[in-house]
Amino acid sequence: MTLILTEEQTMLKEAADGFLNEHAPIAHLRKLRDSKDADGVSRELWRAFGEMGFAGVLIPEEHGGSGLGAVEAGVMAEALGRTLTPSPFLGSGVLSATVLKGGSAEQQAAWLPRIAAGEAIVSLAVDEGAKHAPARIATVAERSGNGFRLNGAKGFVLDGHVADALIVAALTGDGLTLFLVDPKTAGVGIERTVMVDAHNAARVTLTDVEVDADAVIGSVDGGEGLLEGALNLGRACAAASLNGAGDQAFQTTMAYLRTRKQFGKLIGEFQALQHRSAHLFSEIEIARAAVMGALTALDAGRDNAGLIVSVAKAKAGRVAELAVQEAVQMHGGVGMTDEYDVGLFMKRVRVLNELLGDAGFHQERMARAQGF
Amino acid sequence: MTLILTEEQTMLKEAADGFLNEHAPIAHLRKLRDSKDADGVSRELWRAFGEMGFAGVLIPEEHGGSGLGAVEAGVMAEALGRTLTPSPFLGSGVLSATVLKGGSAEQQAAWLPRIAAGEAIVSLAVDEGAKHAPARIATVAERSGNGFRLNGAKGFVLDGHVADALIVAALTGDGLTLFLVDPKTAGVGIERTVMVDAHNAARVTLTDVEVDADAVIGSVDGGEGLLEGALNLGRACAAASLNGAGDQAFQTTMAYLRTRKQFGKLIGEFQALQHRSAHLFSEIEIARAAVMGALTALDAGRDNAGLIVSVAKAKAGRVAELAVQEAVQMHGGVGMTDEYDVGLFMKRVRVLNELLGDAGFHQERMARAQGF
Amino acid sequence: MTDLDTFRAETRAWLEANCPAECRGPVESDEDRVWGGRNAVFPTPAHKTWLDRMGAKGWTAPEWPTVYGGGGLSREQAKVLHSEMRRIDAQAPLASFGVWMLGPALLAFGTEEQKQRFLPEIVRGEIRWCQGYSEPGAGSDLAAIQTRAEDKGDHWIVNGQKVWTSYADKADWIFCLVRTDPEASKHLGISFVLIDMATMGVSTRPITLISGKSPFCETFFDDVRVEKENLVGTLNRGWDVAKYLLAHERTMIGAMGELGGGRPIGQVATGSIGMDDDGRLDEPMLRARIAEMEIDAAAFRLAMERAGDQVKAGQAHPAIASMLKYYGSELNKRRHELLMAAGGSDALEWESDRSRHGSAARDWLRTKANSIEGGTSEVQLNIIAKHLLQLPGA
Amino acid sequence: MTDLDTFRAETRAWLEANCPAECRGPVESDEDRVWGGRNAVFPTPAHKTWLDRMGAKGWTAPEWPTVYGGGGLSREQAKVLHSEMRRIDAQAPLASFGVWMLGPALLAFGTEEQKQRFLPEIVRGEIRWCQGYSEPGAGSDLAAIQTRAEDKGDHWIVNGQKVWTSYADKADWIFCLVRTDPEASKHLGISFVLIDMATMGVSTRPITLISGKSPFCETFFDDVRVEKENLVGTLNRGWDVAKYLLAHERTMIGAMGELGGGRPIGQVATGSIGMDDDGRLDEPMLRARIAEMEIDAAAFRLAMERAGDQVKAGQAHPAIASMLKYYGSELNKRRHELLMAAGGSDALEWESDRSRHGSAARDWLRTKANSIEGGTSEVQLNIIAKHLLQLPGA
Repeated sequence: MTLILTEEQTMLKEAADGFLNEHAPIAHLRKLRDSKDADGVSRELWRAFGEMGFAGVLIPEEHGGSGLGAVEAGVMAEALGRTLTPSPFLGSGVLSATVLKGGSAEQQAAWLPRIAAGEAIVSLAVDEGAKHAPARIATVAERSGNGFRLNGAKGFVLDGHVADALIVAALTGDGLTLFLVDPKTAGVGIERTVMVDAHNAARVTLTDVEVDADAVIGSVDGGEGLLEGALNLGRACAAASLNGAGDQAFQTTMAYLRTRKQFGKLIGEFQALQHRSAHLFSEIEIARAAVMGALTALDAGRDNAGLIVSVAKAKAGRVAELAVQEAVQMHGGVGMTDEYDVGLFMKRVRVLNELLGDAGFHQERMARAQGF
Repeated sequence: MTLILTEEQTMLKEAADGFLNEHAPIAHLRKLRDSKDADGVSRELWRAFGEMGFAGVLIPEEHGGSGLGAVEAGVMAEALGRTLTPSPFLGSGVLSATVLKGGSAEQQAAWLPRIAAGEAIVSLAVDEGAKHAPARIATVAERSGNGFRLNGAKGFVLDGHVADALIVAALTGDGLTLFLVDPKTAGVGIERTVMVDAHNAARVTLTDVEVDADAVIGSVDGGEGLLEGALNLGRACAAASLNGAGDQAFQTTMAYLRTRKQFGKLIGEFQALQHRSAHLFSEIEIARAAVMGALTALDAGRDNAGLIVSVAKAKAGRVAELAVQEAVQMHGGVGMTDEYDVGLFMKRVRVLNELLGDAGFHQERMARAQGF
Repeated sequence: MTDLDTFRAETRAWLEANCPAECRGPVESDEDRVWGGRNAVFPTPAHKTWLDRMGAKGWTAPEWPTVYGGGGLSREQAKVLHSEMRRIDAQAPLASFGVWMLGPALLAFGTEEQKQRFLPEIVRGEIRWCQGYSEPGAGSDLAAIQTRAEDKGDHWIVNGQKVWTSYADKADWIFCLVRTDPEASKHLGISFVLIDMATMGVSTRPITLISGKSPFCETFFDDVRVEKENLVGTLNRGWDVAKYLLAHERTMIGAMGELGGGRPIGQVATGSIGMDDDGRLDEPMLRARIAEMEIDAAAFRLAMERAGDQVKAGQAHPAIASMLKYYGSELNKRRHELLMAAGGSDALEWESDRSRHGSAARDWLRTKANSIEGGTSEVQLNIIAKHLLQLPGA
Repeated sequence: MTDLDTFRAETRAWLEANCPAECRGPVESDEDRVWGGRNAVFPTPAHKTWLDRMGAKGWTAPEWPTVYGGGGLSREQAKVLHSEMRRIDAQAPLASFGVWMLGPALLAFGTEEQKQRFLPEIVRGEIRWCQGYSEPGAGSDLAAIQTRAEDKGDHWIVNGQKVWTSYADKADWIFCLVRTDPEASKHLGISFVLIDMATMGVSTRPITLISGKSPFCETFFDDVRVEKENLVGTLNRGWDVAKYLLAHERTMIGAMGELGGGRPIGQVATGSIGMDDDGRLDEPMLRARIAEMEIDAAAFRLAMERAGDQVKAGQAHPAIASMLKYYGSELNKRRHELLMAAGGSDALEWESDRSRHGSAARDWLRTKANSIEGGTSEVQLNIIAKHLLQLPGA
């Protein structure tokens, strides 16, 4: 297993980039945003994503997916980062699909084919506070009749306002349990969160929400491992998206440096900008290797894959942050205008950084893992 | 009170710089180092320092000092930082003199005039572990007859191997107490620590060391405030030394950039180096203001002086570190040779950074003070 | 009791009595600032009272001469006023390009008539000013100015376009650079003039920024008549005025983040994230970055104070303004990056009432312009390398 | 079981049986490395055994062809060997400029005779090589080389001086650049030759560094006879060989800090500082910096691995070596800054036995050369800007 794409993976990348550039370039995001689209995301595009085999990249072939791995999911996530496309891919295609693959045969049959087809949106509800902290979940599920009664509040639920189903992580007696919840159940409150990057999330409140026993995904009290696996895959894909967005902002900036004149020179001739660009290029290459390392480690099922995921998410986050900051600064005044795209990259990177643990969260995991 | 030197302070600065450039330039440090001088410090120079009125800058006039304040002590410390001169000034003239000013009339009369004259070296023994941590002192003083019995081990004791007296911080029943200890007392072990910068410190062990009750400086259990006051003054002066060393390395580097050619150009013409130099200049100016702020706050007895001292020590430390790193890098190969002085600045800055709390220690104080 | 102690006591008493409760506490957002002008908007009526009272004392411009409506305070007294305002968390009564930028230039270059006419209005916040330097395609390169003023004897006719004119759509007057001698080489032949925005032929169009706001405009001059009495400084030497003023603008922009108030980041973070058992912010890595930033911020405040002392003592190198502008801008950007991290996912909200319509995110995005407006960070570094370090070819 | 699995199992068994206990565990200092050569010094006799065994298998140069004494392994097998060595903390049997630098150049540019003569000795660590590129006054500017080789028919007579020749006083042979055509313009007219250090007229003088050590020398050539068979590559095209080799050197220097082993910083820090009640390093701010550095270090290791994969797949841009060299050097400097902070005042000791004669401080100072030797960080950034980013005028 190497840290470069195979021929098949390269073809997938080209297909994804080609599809997105044609059907969902940055203008697509702008249109959803400026028309104040009620959903903020296109279901039509999601179905097209399904038809292309993109939505089900991680879903087994018997459920209508492509049965591919983390590297392929990362390829998709990076492509989506480049075009800034709002898409249920990360929430449904990665996070929820991975959780559901640990569900019962019925649950799998009910949801995986529909996700693969781009027909269903399933949202994973984990975070509760301002920061990602799966170890500090306070939502509670108490036994109630044959099933459970859920109480709590969730935030940063990707696509939660358009979800066909929610997966809710809640405390049960001796651990964490994952529940499949119909958003139309009594007691479920959903508020769309319009975010700075015009991507989509929701706040979800659960007030005495009653679910049957068969709503449990996996085993009661045994949800932590399943959740952690899904989160790690999601983190690696978020890191891939960060790389995509950061690199795209960087490429745009390099093109600007090669053509824009000021003080009678091409600004790319200024050595100070050359060195900063070269440094940033190096960081981007390092981040790319880290993400590729995380994705291959997940595919190989390596013991320390979670730690490498943290390396990737932390590194890709910091690097993308630098990339968009340099992009705006090097563009000067026009970089501050809504008309130019660089600001959109800055916004998207901020959200992706916060998603599923920022660099600080993952550095903390590193410190803990190394015992200091 | 302003953050620039008064006319008198400027004269003191010029006198100190002039004296040190004449009598103790960097060659003086090299000579002590290369001759493997047994003390590593010149008592003759220390006496001359006394004659100039420099050693007793903080000591009241009635004890033969100049009766000046923190700003003037900082002026001296900065000058010593520029010439890298090994001197008991920080240990005796600042730290110990300040503690002793809180001692009994007898203690003051016995030691302050001799320090002011550059005749005595008194060392303050606080640190015990690898890092500065006055809150974690473990050396113990138990009541024993009329006096106390001391047990413990101290490190990083400035000039401890040539000290005429030691001031030892030890735990007593309900707090910290400072003891004046004759280094020749039975049970006191002293080992010189030759440090990377060829400046001087010692490790001190205390094994059942008996001292009389009149060895206590200030009150029993009441040493913490006295110690903290001395440490803050010492930290501010160490910060001033950091500024002196960092700025001197910077000035040397700027001179090199203006004259050294490579690839057919003066290296100072390369914009990348210009921007790094300009950034560093800014940092040095900020650090200078921080140190001046700390010294004036100490002189004014402001409530938050300790916090401003932390700002100064942390900032001056990080900035000087950057200054010496840039100095070596911009000098290229010759900067790595022992023959050039820039490496000596790097070494001195490392030691000053570690002394009395590094940037991390002082950032921690900032976080605690701001309640987060 | 020294004179200064007396002044402190009096000031404290006056502030206690005159600063309304509504005008105490951090300014949470740009929206809460009072900019004054003919169409002034106040967050609360108390803010108008506060401006009127401070303006009457000249304390919106404490160190300007009283003859022009200023406070007439010494530097030491001004420091006392500032520290006393901080003590009660008093908000600045007025945010004003007139006070920060034009005023100092008028005091240095203006005619007696200009000073008497414009300065008192600035102090009282009655006229709001904007700045017209940059032009399309010129960016940081002010020598490339194309807006031309044709000499018509007692007046000029001005034609051209400016960009990045802050709040031009809300301003009453503009101070700007125009080319009065098209033959002269780049830096020469430019003059500094004052133009009433109500003059026929002046129009503006807001530029929408990434923060979603439009504080900047494009400003168009279409055969605009400007009387010659509105020339500041010498004809064709507008560059001197502009440089002087830019230095002030730089200092001001550098200072804005620091002096603008706002809650300490550590407090924001513990509020949104919580603390561990040991009373520390429950995100150790973020905590370290905040602490490092607060060290730098405190040091920078001292550097601002020291620069003021140097100016007063006649020891200031003019290029120090570039250093402060550079450092303050970068610091403010870092500060808002950390505020975003401290706010976590809550700070990502863009439209909700809960987030005050995304004020955290919008303020964060706004700071990205700090290191571009008033001369980019790169331009400041060039100035430092050349004028303070004397590096060759800089 | 795949072939690779079989290879892994065999390798594991062989290493277990053949790697002496003394050769397991971190290399604490530069002094503990085995450099080989005619006058080889070994920390322990076991280290000689370890070198002999690994050399016999060709595993000191695992991917070189067996016909030249190498291991003949595929890239995948070499990765397995590496990971198995890491598993048991096996030290590198040999540190060698021959393996890292000259060997790859000989494989690419050498004659069959040169390969057969020199490569097997390099693999077995029998001949120690040093490098002669830089000259006084030339610094990073290799085109300015002045050492001249005068054509005498079947040999040259070489005169001149090199600086920064690492371990020249301990090396058996030197590979260096000499000017063979004084008329040609700077980059041309330079040739790459091999010189036995025992030749009459070769002398060295160590340069004392800030670390107190003298790994570098000045090397003088005074009428030194060099046979023409010792020319590598084409006459007057030594630049091509040098560039190729520099790329390898860069990668190697970049990698040294990472692959050289050493204890994790967090472990050093908890050892010297201790932990809080929650099992965290009892210096929160230092802890944050270490964690950030370890993230970068882990990412960099993956980048090294990826670059190797790219080379193998023929997808590598040659300038990527500059990126790795730049990044690895800066990272290693950061790493040692943190090691010094982790060691605190203990790490400041310079001469004591306790500190192993100041090994922490000396190693720290040594790393400062990483970003200078083999082309400065600035030179690498120039190369990246020009060759990877195609920025104008770079």
